[in-house]
Amino acid sequence: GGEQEGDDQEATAQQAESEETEEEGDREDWPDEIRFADTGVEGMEELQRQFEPFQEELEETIGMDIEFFAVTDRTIGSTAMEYDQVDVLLAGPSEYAQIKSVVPDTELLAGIERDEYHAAFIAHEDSDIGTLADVEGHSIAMKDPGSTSGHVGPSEMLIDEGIDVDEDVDIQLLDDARFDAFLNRDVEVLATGIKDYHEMVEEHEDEGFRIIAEGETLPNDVFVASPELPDDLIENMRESILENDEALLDSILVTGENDKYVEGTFTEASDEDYDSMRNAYEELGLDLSEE
Amino acid sequence: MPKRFKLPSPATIIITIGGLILFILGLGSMEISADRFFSGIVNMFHFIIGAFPPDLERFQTALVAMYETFQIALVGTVFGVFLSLPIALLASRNTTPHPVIGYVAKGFISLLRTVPDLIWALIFVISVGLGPFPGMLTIMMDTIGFCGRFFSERIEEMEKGPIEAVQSTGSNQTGVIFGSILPLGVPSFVGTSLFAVEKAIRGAVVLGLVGAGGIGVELSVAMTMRQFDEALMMILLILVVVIIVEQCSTYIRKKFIANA
Amino acid sequence: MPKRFKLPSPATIIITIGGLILFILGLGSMEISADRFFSGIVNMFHFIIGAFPPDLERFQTALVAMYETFQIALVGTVFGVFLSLPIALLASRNTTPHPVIGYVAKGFISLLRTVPDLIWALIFVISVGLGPFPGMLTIMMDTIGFCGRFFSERIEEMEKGPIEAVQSTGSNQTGVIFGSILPLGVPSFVGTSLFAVEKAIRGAVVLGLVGAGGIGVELSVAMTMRQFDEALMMILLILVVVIIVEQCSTYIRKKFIANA
Amino acid sequence: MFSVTMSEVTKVYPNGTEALKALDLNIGPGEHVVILGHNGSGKSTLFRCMTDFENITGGYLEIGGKVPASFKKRKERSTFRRNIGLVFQHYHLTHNLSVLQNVLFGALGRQPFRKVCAPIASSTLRLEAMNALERVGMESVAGNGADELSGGQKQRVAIARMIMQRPRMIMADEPIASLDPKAGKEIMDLLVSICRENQLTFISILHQMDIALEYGERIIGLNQGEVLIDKGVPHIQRSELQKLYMSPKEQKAKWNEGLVEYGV
Amino acid sequence: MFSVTMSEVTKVYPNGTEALKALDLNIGPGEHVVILGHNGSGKSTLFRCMTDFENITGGYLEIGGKVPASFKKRKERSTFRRNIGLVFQHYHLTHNLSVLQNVLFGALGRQPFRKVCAPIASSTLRLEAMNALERVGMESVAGNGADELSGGQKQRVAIARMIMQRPRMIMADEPIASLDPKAGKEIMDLLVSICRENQLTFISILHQMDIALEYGERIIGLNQGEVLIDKGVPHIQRSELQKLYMSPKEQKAKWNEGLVEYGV
Ligand SMILES: Nc1ncnc2c1ncn2[C@@H]1O[C@H](COP(=O)(O)OP(=O)(O)OP(=O)(O)O)[C@@H](O)[C@H]1O
Ligand SMILES: Nc1ncnc2c1ncn2[C@@H]1O[C@H](COP(=O)(O)OP(=O)(O)OP(=O)(O)O)[C@@H](O)[C@H]1O
Ligand SMILES: [Mg+2]
Ligand SMILES: [Mg+2]
Repeated sequence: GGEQEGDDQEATAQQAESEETEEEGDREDWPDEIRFADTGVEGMEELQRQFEPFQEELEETIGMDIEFFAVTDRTIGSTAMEYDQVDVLLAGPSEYAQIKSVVPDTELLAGIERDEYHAAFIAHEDSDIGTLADVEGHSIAMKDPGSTSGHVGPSEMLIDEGIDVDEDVDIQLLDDARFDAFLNRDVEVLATGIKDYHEMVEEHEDEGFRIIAEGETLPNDVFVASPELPDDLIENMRESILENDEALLDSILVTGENDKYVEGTFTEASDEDYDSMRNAYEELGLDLSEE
Repeated sequence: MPKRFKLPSPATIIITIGGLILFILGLGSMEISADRFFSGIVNMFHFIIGAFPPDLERFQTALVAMYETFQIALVGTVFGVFLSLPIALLASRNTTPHPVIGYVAKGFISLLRTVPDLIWALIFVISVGLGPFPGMLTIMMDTIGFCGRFFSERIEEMEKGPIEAVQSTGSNQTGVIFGSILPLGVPSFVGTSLFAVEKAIRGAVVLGLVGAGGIGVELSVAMTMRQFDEALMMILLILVVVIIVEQCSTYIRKKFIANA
Repeated sequence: MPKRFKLPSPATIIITIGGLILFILGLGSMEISADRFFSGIVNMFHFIIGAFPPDLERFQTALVAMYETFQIALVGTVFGVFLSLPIALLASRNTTPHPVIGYVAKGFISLLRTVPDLIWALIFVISVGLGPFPGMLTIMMDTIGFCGRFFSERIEEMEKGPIEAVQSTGSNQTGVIFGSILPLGVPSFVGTSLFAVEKAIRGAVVLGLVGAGGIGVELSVAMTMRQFDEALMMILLILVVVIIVEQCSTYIRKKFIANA
Repeated sequence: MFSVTMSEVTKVYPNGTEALKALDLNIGPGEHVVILGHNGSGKSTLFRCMTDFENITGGYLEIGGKVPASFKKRKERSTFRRNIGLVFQHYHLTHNLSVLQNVLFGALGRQPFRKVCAPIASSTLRLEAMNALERVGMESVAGNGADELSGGQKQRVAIARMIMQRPRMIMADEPIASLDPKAGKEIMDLLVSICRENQLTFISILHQMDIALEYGERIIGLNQGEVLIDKGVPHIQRSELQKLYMSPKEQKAKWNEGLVEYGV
Repeated sequence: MFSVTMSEVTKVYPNGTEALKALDLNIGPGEHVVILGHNGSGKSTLFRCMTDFENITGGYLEIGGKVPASFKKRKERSTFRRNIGLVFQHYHLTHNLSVLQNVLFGALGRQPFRKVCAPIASSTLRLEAMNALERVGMESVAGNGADELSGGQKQRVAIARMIMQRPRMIMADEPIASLDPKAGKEIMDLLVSICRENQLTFISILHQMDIALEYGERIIGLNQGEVLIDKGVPHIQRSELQKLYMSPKEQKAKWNEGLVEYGV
């Protein structure tokens, strides 16, 4: 909806005129700068604190000033967009599902597809838990509530297996303590992203772990645009991001720690890809569409 | 002639000017605008009103979680308070056996406070496993960091007269502590301790980290899932408990405040 | 004949017994075992030693983040403290214009304290957008909740004599407040306020919530990525700042403590 | 000029102590009255009730046309207190402020706080404060902290603060208990001369009988919360005064006799 | 029996006040000495230095064979203090405890805390405390809170606490300033008789010259931190004592004269 900006058209037009030096016309309803928030997508924590290269690259790509905010809570991200305090979000699948439910007109810009992004259930090698079905009656360490690969994803897998997540298993949302609790054998099973598994194996070479189940590849992380932005700006951003995908990806990788994206690519994103996520929320009994 | 109107000491000047500069710089970086604030206030009310009425569906679950949290918080703070007292006595300038011990104790208290809950939780999960026990230990550490500091501050502020009076009887240090420092400090100690209980309840998210559940986890799940009406219910529940604890505090303190 | 040795009042009995029962029940549910504790102590040391030596690679980044955090924390607490004082005066039994106002003010302070940081962050993000400003406002709310309570507790505890002396001059309430309550309370107010600054720095994760960055985000990222040596570096950095703030507090308080 | 009217005034403290028992008392405008009485006879309590720092638990009390028990607003109470210069038995200085600042606060009843704040107070007011300090012989410690004084010095500063208040009636609770004999006389002279000059009513509580007889015009003797003696100084014999301090048993025995002998 | 030796003792407070100036003083075992002096002459400071609550800033001070300045351990200091019964000018009761409890605390120097804790104290000790209270006439308020007393009652309780200490020397700072005349005499009688019975050295600070001459055997007159008079009571004339209280100017003028006249 660009309609509501019609009132201040005159003022913005003047402003745009003075700035308009290199770009094409028809931008009078574009904001001065884009407010961009990264909601702390799992595995991209490093971007939270070293975002300058990415920010600069994005500014170049889109050709606008960008105000970058690293936000560490997913609820804040979606609420900020709901109340038009942010224009573009980099969100994980779980967050996207939330945002879409509170801001139905929100637009997808592009997805980042990353290598090996799925949930896994892990047990100690010497335990007698071999399949997902064996998990019943045991305790499972997961990440924080709402985490895609560490809560929503694995929960869906359990539900698909016919396990009642409230009754049949003891799910503990332990966040960072999940590894230690698992290593300590306070919990028998750890459900988390597959990358975490690899890291854990690396760190504790001498201990044996067994993957008892792996989930389907999870949907991509996405750039989401606020419906308050003019349509042509959204379209423009969508195009330029996909055009400059390699440079953008490099700017994320340059920080050195985001190896999760090493094999990643930028792709087009569509809303249907996230139906599985919504489905999972629903199965978890969390109503996403109430607002 | 009035001697007190002398120039402040260099340290004072440095602290004052340094603080001021930092404050002004900070203020400048803040992009404060009343405009921004007021234009958003409608949104804010929209949000807050959106959470009404509180969702009572999961009230019972919340109540049970609250009860669990309260128990653990109580046990953790009780232990914490009992450990804080001797540490605070070691740390306070006017009761420490030796200045060096005082500095060490103060530093220790600061350290306990500085280490984040998450790390305490990790440490205790590693050492004693999951459950209420590590949660209690974490709360205990928090409490020592908090009460240790405030107890010691109160002890240093105490009027010297009654303490000297007990000292003048030739009492040993135990007598001085129990005979004057504790009685004089009781109102404040009670207030601080009950605040610590309350703080432990409010900060009970840490219990989630060690798998002990409780109201903190419930609340944070409700928030993450954007069930603000449910969150509101829990906040109100916590508020009720907080106010009850505060009333107890007022009641007990009243009994000890001179002439109250 | 000694009148003070009368039976405690029913309220006292109820509070005492209730508290005791809850404590014992809590203790029982805790599965405490010294065994568990000691067997884990080795693990614990292993973990702690694993974090040594602190990783200094990102020290500069951390320093900058610390500085940003400090600025925002300072501004937030300064505003908070200035708002806390009048609210505390309204809330305290011995300075409130009317008991009802006192209860309302106390309830308000409790409410500010009970609403979690996350919700304040949400509310302020909704009204003023992302950045340091909402972070500052959140810290301000936290500070009012904390200082309001402790200021008011201190005011209620104050010796009545000097206050009555100023009242007896026929001073209006402003005179009483500035002429006796504030001067008498200064050491404690300074201590509490500087503790609030410190608390804001330590709790600076809230700045991450609203996209204002700072040391809190750095630390929590380091923790999530299990870079404990880096986390240790930051904790030590925070500890240094905490101790500096504490030293300032001690220094300022000393100037005001009678006969110190 | 303030007068005092009391009828059947009683004060029972929350712990059950009956400090004042149905006191009837009238003090005329401009009178100089000294209250004597044994320790715990209710003298300080009487002062605290008169200045509304304690509520009376019965009877009627009027001072300068005002009835403290009827005050509804803070403002009424402070206007009332502004006119009464009260010296507390325990001085009650604000200990972490300077002596000068403490004295300047005496003017709080007629000046707003910012005017009496030492660093910015007008030179007129500062002069007045220094003058008050000079009258009690404390000008040389004006800049000291109030906690850096000896007991007697504190008491003098408290009196200077009261003088600064420019009261219309003076009530002094053992104003010279901690003073040396010479200072004690000087301060009494000072208080009496201030009251003479400004035609103030003056009520003081004393334990020194000589001083009481020398400076008072009328003596009120309290005993166990009741008035035992109430007479003009010329008509008083020292032996009568001794009765005030009898032990509880002796008091009990002499009680009715006392009532008969001295009336109320 | 304790004796006191001081030579060249000085005390300069951190704010620069010279409270004691090169004091030379000897008090023999069993003497009853009264210290007189104007307000701020350094009497309380002297007591505080003698009991090691203030450090002397120069000179040598010895009491009962101990040198407070040389104490290394807490234990030495507390043993030393245990023997000296000190009554503070401002009483210093622990205000939110009962009167009885405050008095019981007097025994802390010879009993561990748990033995003197009111609810569990042995009946022997409680009896002793009640006895001490009776001697100062305060047995009837034993159960009251220490903050529920009148000024004079507090002072008496403080004295009872000191008696409870069973000291080997008594130092009382204006012990009867807030007491009524009869109580004042009774308390002085009490203190003197305790000292006589137990052959204690007794030093008191007083402002009442009559009492000083009545109860003291020797008078020490302080003025501006120096000893101006030091004589046995029989040889003292009242007029000499008056000089102690002269105004600073007069003091200055008479200073050398005083030195010559009364020696040190
Ligand atoms: N706050 C209080 N609560 C309870 N009782 C009190 C309180 N203050 C004083 N009393 C009691 O009231 C009685 C009168 O006390 P008050 O202070 O008026 O005596 P006073 O005549 O001033 O004695 P003094 O000469 O010792 O100062 C005493 O028995 C005292 O114990
Ligand atoms: N804590 C302190 N800091 C600085 N100066 C002090 C302190 N206490 C007392 N003084 C000063 O030291 C001097 C002596 O004080 P001290 O209390 O010994 O007098 P005093 O003889 O007991 O007087 P009084 O009869 O009034 O009790 C005074 O000038 C006083 O102002
Ligand atoms: Mg009195
Ligand atoms: Mg003195």
